[in-house]
Amino acid sequence: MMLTLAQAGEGTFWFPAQAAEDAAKVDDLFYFVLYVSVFFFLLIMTILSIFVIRYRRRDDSAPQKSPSHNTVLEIVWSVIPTALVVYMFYAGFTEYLSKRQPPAETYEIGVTAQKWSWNFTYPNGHVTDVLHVPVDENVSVLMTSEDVIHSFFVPAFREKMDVVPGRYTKAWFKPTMVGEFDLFCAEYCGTSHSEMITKVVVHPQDGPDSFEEWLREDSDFLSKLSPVDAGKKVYQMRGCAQCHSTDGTSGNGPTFKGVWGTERRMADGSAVTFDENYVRESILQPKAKVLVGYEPVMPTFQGRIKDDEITALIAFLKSLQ
Amino acid sequence: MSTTQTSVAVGAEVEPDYLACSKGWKSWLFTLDHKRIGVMYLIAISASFFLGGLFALGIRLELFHPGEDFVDADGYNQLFTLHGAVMVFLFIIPGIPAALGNFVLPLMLGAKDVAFPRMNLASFWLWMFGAVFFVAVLASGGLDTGWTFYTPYSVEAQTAVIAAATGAFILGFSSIFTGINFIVTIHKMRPVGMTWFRMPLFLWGMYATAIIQVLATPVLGITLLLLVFERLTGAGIFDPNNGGDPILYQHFFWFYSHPAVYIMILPAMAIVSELVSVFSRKPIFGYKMIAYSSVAIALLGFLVWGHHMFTSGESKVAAAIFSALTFSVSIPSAIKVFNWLATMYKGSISLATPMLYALAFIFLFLIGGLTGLFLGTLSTDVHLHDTYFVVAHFHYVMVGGTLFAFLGGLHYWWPKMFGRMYSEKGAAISCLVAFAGFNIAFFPMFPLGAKGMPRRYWYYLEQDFISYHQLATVGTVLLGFGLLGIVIVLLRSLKSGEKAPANPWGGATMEWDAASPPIHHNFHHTPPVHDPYRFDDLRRDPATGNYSRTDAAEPVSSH
Amino acid sequence: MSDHEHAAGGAHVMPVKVLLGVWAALIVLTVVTVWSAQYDLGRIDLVVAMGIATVKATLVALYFMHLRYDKGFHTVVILGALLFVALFVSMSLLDRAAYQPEIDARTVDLKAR
Amino acid sequence: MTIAEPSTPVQHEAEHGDHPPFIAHHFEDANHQFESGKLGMWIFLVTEILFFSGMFCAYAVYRSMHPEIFSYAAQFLDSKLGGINTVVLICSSLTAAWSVRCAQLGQRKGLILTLALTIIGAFGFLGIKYVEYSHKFHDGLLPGKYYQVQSESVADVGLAPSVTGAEGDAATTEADSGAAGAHAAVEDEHAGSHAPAEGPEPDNVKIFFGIYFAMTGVHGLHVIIGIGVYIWLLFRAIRGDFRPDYYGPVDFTALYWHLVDLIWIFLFPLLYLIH
Repeated sequence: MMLTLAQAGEGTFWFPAQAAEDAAKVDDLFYFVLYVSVFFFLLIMTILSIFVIRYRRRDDSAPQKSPSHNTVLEIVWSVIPTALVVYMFYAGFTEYLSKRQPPAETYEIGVTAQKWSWNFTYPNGHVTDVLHVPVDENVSVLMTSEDVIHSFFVPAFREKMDVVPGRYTKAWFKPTMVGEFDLFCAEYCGTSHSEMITKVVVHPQDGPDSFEEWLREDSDFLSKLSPVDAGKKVYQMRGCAQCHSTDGTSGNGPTFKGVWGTERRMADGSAVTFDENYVRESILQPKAKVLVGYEPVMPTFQGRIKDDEITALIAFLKSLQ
Repeated sequence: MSTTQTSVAVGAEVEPDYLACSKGWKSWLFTLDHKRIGVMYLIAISASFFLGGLFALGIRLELFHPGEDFVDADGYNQLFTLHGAVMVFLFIIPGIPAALGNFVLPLMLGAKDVAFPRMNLASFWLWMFGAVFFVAVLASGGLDTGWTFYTPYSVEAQTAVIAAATGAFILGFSSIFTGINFIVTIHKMRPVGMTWFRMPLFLWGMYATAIIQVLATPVLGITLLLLVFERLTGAGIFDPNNGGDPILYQHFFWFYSHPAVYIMILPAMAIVSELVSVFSRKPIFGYKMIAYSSVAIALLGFLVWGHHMFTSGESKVAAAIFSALTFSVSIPSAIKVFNWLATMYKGSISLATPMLYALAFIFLFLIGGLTGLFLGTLSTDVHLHDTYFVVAHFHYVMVGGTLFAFLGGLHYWWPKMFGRMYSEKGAAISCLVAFAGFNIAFFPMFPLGAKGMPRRYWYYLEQDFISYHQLATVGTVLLGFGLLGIVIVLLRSLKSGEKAPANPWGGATMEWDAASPPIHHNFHHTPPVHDPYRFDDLRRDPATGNYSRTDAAEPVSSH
Repeated sequence: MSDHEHAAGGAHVMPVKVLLGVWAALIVLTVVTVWSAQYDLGRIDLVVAMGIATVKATLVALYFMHLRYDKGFHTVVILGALLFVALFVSMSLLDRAAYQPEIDARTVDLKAR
Repeated sequence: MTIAEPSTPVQHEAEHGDHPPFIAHHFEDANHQFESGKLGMWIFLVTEILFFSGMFCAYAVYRSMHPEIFSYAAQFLDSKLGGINTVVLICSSLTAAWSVRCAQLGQRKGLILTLALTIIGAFGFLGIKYVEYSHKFHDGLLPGKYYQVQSESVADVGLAPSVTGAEGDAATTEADSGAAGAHAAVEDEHAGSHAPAEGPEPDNVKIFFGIYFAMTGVHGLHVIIGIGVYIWLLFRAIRGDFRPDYYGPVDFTALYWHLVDLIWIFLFPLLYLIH
């Protein structure tokens, strides 16, 4: 029932690929607990079946006498499971300590979770919505949330840590496999919890696809791209796309299609023109003016976004006529 | 449900049973009789279970196919929240203690009633009152916070959080009243001769459960009260946007809600201890170990709440302490399983329906308990936490464990409660269908979770997970048919079942000394106390199907 | 105190002398608490206040609530409850103290915004 | 034998001639009933302790992690009123204990008097609490989003030293002779180098008032429930229900009342007497 011989890059019956250094250790402990469990399950079920068949009721006479307790037996079946679980605790605990204690040298990426998207901030200040990391390097993530509790979960890394508002949490991993892996939000966070999914892209050490190359290329987008294209990139990377469509459909937030310069009705009854000031204010103080029919769920970007990015974004919004 | 007077009632007078002794809805709703209160609870929690089951069916049908089928994301979030909240607060927590326990506990003690009959009725009324709030939640925007009400989401959610929290708060008091009643009843109402270690194990289980109800439930009460306070004023105790601490909320919540898991499973284990012994006609093996392990589980159960928080940002020290203590609970649980097995050794095992449920319980609880080891182990829990692995694990414990034991107990005491035998064949088939359906529904969730499917997801990655979800949905429907079969079989017995003898199974505990169904005051005279697990002096009369004591039977004491 | 009266059921009746004595002690201890709070005792401030409160609580429990003359089991019940309270408070506190730095760091960063 | 409404005591009297009407049918005798009720009451007190423990836990966490909030905010509480309330509650606890004695000895007049005094004490406590609460409402010293301090109003009322550093002069404090306890404490702080009133207001002072109102509010609710039960007892005592072999309700209610007192004994120093 178990296919434990994992091929690199493929999942098994139980697990996705092992794409981080820790994964094999976690899996090994899982399989140890699994074998112990299967052994005891089969043992008990076999004995149970034998008893049910062998001692099935034939008549109403009282059964033969048998002991109502047996000290040796009782000690044995208490001590053996105890020894096994003590080992499980010890192995799980030591591995957990190393999971929670990052090595001295790590490449630190900031993670900000919000309803319902992820922002990853690299040491040079660049922000993306997909996590990019170098292979074979210790990467640590310093995480916090803008609104409710989320959870950073990369099954291929066997890593999970809640992202809590009002404080930081940390996690670290060492990717061992180049490729793309799923990154989920694992703590229920409201309407689009199940769409708060992104990718981890693990880059090779060298070559044109290397992490370094990617970061340099990607960080430069404001100067390289036209304002509209740069704005589109901001729109995607900052997670705007999670709630605001550009095709006219209404999501958790209003669509951006064809709204520039129009008069918009707010929840408090006032009317506001969709212009540069309104967009800027809505990014920095999203709860100040909420469109009628929508809930005030957008997180603030105050202190998290560069002014150039807002300018580019405005150029992009203008283009959506 | 006509008046039933079996030939075995000790007294010669003809006295109507508790169902027939008075008529009219008032004689039920204002009754102080523990048996009627138990029956009312049974009806009420069954209705809740049906409602919770409908929500579950909704969840599974939506997940049959990855996209939006008939509810949107918000609708799905409501479904799983209401499924959890209704099942936990309205069904499983009161399930065995308030319905079966209420009926059986005084009978097992040879007593006329519980210590505080008015409080018992108040408990039922509080339950009804709490349930009204849940109905109000359904009618006023629903609830989408998850049954756990985690802050800060529950502080800012736009749904009826306050109504739901108030409902759960009131239900908590209902549970506390039952707990106080059972502790005092067991302490003060035991007949002469029934020492602590001559008590049936069901009573030990109820006692351990009551300890948890009394110690843990008030903390849920204050937690929900502070949550409502937080929502109303933004007091800043649990909401980080006001300087509060959401992890503190989780400590508060799980200080109740982990022990609450033992409110669910201890009574189940207690029922299984009775069933295995009676249907093997063997004294329970290691009586004292089972009794002690119940209390040990109850007390240790308070020390492990932090294992719900290994990935929450809880500190490493706390995680280590809670993980170690979590494993310590597994030992008394394992001991119970071994004891049940040893009880069957050289027994005379009957596969009557209650025993089928007991065996199903052992099978399912073993899986539920063993998969708990993966979650107690810190490093594997980091991967498995908040995935379908956890969903499968706790359903194996709560449904596979508690529900199956509840059904076993219901089939065991049904003849006592209503004086009718049900169709063995129909009951056994329903049991097997439910068992198969349950496994098909929940086993696929173990690999599904280990592969990385997070829980509470409305949408999932199609290519990877679709077959698991479809299997689970098929199993759920099958489980539903099994449960439907059980309802039909039991209800039919009320109309056309054979009259039940006083002791159809050969049980040695005192409830079988009462008539089926019992008279209003349970016994004409308090019956003599016998060893609850001595079966060799019970003989079956083939004509009536009744087991009665032979002359050789010497009571432990007479009263 | 050998002159204790007994009620019909054999229950212990608290003499007036004891009731008034305990009451006087409680009043005195209240005054002491308020008085001692005028002085900044630094870290032992809380210890002193809680110590006095505990003495008062014990007096109430032993005499007003009859615990001293009551069934020992009732004392066990209450001490058991306090044990669980201690467990609850201490584990929550221990955990919070351990992650407080992560809250402080975030608070500083949010202020800097 | 037909049983029409079987749970009425009268019915059982017919069945069990030796049962006086105050003993429920399922108990053997008065003592059995009393002992059961008493154990039930103690277990109920356990649930009360655990209920309050949640708030004590929140208190412990925030006080140990943010002592600055507590030492700053506690100066707005009037420790004189708090102290008086402590004394009032201790007195009503005394009369409650005395009422048990009267009931045990069959002293009906004494019982009525002590029960009435207990109720008066409870109302006195609530009255003082009301005065405190109304000042807090007036000054905006409220939980969460309702926390809104206007320094002038605080100074006007004179129940607490002024809020802002600019106005935190000792004159205001000393001018107010009404709150000696609190101000003595505050003046003592002034003598030290880190007078909280002179420092800037720390963040999240509202959390203190959240905890203050939660704790005293839930405690006050218990006092109100206690008053209700005591009025019922008084009524029954006047009717002459209680006798030396039946006084359980008096005893059990007194236990509850002492617990309410016990909790206040801890709340008083924890909330009012903080440096």
